Amino acid sequence: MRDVAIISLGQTDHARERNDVNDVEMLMPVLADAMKAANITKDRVDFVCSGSSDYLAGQGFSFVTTLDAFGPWPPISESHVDMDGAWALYEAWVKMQSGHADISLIYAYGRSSPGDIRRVMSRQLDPYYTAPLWADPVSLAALQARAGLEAGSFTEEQMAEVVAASRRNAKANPHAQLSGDAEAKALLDEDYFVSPLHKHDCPPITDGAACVIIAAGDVARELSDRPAWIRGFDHRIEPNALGVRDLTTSVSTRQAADKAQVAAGGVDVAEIHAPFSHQELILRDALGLGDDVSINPSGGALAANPIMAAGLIRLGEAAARIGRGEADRALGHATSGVCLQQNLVCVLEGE
Amino acid sequence: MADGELLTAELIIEYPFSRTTGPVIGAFFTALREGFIVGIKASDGRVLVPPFEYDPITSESLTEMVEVGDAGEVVTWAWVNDPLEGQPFDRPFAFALIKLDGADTPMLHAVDVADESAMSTGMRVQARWRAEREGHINDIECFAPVDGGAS
Amino acid sequence: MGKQRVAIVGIGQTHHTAVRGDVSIAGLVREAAQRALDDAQMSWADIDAVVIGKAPDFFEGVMMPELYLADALGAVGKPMFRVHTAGSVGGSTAIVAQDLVAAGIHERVLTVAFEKQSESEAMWALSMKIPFQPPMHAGAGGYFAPHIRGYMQRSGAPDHIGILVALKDRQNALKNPYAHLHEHDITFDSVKDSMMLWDPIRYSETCPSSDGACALVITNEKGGDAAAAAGRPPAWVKGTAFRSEPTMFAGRDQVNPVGGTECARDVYAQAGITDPRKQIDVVEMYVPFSWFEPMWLENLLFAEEGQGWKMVEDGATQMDGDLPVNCSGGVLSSNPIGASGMLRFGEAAMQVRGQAGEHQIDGARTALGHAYGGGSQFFAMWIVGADKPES
Amino acid sequence: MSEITLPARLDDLEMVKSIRTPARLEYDYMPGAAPSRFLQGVAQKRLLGQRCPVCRKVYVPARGCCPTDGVPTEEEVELPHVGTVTSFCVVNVQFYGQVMELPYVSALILLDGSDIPLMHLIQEVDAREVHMGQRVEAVWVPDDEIGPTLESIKYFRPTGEPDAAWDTYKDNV
Repeated sequence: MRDVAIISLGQTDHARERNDVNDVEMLMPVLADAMKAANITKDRVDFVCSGSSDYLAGQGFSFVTTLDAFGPWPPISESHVDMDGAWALYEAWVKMQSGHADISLIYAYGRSSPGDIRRVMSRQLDPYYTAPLWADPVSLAALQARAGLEAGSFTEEQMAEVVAASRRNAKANPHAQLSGDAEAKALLDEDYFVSPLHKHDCPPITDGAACVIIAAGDVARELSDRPAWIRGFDHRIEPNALGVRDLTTSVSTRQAADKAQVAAGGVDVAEIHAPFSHQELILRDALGLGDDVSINPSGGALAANPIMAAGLIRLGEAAARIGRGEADRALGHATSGVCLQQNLVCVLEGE
Repeated sequence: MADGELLTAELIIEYPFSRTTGPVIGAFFTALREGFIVGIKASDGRVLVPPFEYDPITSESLTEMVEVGDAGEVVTWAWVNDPLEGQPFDRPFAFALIKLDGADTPMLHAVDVADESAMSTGMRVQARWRAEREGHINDIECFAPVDGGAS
Repeated sequence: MGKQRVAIVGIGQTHHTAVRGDVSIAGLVREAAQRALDDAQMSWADIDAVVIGKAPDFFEGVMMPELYLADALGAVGKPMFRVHTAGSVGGSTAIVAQDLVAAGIHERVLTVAFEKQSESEAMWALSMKIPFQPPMHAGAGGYFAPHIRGYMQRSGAPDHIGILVALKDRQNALKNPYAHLHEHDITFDSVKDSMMLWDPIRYSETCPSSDGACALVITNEKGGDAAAAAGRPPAWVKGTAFRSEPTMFAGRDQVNPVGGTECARDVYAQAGITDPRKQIDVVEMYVPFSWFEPMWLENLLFAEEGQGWKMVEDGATQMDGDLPVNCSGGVLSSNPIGASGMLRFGEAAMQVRGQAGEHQIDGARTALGHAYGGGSQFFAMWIVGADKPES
Repeated sequence: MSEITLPARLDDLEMVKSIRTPARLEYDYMPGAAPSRFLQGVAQKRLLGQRCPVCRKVYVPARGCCPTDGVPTEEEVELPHVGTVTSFCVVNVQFYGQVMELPYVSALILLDGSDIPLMHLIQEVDAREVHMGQRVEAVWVPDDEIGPTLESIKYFRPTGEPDAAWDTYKDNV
């Protein structure tokens, strides 16, 4: 494979609601930050790929006008996925493998504040059997959590520990929405939200955006002191219906991790896209991560969850640890769909 | 403006979507209209309820539909204290995966009990049918505990 | 590593119609996918990855429907990817799928694009009321009519050009069993006398709203060679390109957008084409309103600016002309929006494979598949050929 | 398609072929900083554009971003309420949710001093007489109905001035 590396990350200061800006206004400074960090101007970008969802925006073709944030003139080579930006990064990486581009810019954005996000996300379910019940992602994650708890896969104490660690880690992340010194024990005393989940087991409602720049070979070396080389990259999907899946594990994550060769060399840091606390426990297990791995030093999706960008941010954050010399081998993970239906794993290395 | 006042407005996206079902999903809804439940045999012989058109493992087209019971066992559940608009109840209820008698995979629906303490994994529940049925997942109003409670 | 050669060895599509009342959404996409697999003589297990495309999720009211379609498309346990680039999406999706093979990541990729517009109504989905704006948007026709008027003004094209294109495409559709519209009684006068929906666009110069899907099986050189050896000639990919530009900007040429021409130049260069009109045998072009045929003939460098309508008038784009355009009947005869771009790409491949049946152009060796989307701002194109590319 | 075998109880029944799944979602639409500023101007019967610091083009309504340069447009430019029809469409088609009476004319109107046409209605003239290059002016709703929305302009109507020369608007066709 051609050597391709993540060389920079830009992101918003994630917030509960960003009604002070439209999507273009929200994206412009994020793209500018990422390009500045990579020491490039837009004319050096060969390919642009973005991720967003019309359903979050409440408008068809919402991505069409947000492309203006890049200033696509003269015309550019560009594509868009209705998926988390981590998959946009995958598409750009593929494009670079076939030699079409040396520098790609990937961005993603999402707002959860404009609609009732649980009702909006219920439109993701199969349209015949479950969407008409308006089953929502929190309720379905709660079904998953109970299945795991009752199977003995994890405990409520471990779930609270995940939340406490996220809040603690997020104190060092200036972009995080939720951070602080939460005691797991105190968290367990809080009321249930959708039992067996507490509110803190669920992701915050976030408006935000992110941008990642990747570059190939010597171009990456020119632009970055320590590029985070993509050494393994894969994604897999499971059946849609919850009833035919084992909710207590993540088969597709395991498959992607195998293909991305996570085990061959271990990792120092893992940024895991787990919107719900118990999902981090399921994913750690599926990724085969031991206790010595630093998990979600950014705070993860529990600290800020701009839907459609949260996975891309995990890859960017994992790369940033390598860039800063804090890790030599890092893992970025992204998920999509209800109860971890689809998962992506990216292994990054410094040299 | 000088004070930089930001505007917001309500945006409503509403449509009476009409979905054609094809024969498998159509058979399931036909059965619901008649007050019973059908599933479909997967490639490995398991009975999938609700019935899927394609095998979740091999992706082969599935064709053999079979009747299953309208009572079964709660496999896992979530207690919804504060229901959202459109959900089966506007008072607290449980969403549950329910494995019906004769089925090998569970289906999602609501369970109606007075409070969370009445819910437990493994409890037996039975479909509560609506009087007026049209061939829709809501023809089953919900599931309710079978008299005598746990299996 | 170098770029790998890529071949199309399986093509499938549904019968397109206003309401496919006999199938679910999954049943619709499955039908096209199964036909593509059958054409490729492959089974679900042979496929390494699935790439799916469609236009806005609001059409069917399902957010990210690929998640629900994973089972139907045999994607379980495999990579599945969803593309959305507005109207060009069917073309973009095919390009993303071919990139996976060109990059050597997968050997056999299934790509599918669809729209089941009958679950809602395209005019509704394309004209949602936006706060703070007067409610005057009237779907794609209302958006593109001013561009067409601009073309007529700039080129001096006579009014009947649009009618000729509509008549040609609808008559071609009579040779395509999958086409949505089969208007046996269509005449020049019936098009001319049809209602002016969005003046200057008449009803019969407008695409229908269709349920439909298209699928392609894309393989590497080994797969292409194997198909050829088995007597099923593949279509070889000779070039692919995307271009995008902003929807609106000061001085933007919306009639002859720069992005379209740059995309064409890029794809021609990859395929070694220096004289497109001479070297390309047949074109499947995205023409949702008849006037876009002369506009794109110019944009794609088949004609000088302002001269495209003369090719239409001279019959050059008829099936017996020197540059047949939309022998399948095109978007004007079938428009499952998300699939329409892939149908153009697939029909181009069918021509060079010699499998287009009654609408086959004899001896077609090189074909262009073209798609556009948004406000004439997103372009996706590929050139396919009967001969294996040299590099 | 494969033949489905059904349990006996489904024999001879009229099969369900479609279901209704109505959906309604409510969103807070947030136009953002620059559009809010523009719309607040409209509420005062002012048309405020923004100039790009790089290409110097004037955009109205401003979205806060120059689409070709990808930078914020911040310099405010007040524009007159007259302009030129660069192109138009006569709409004659019904669809779900539509409220306009047919036929109506929607047009791209290049306000004097602006570099981009905005879309609005043309009225007080027979649809057959609307043409490219026509000079038009905004007709506002009564003062007590004016608010921060482009609907505060009821429509544009011909001014009666001679048509604009092709060269003055050809770059916007």
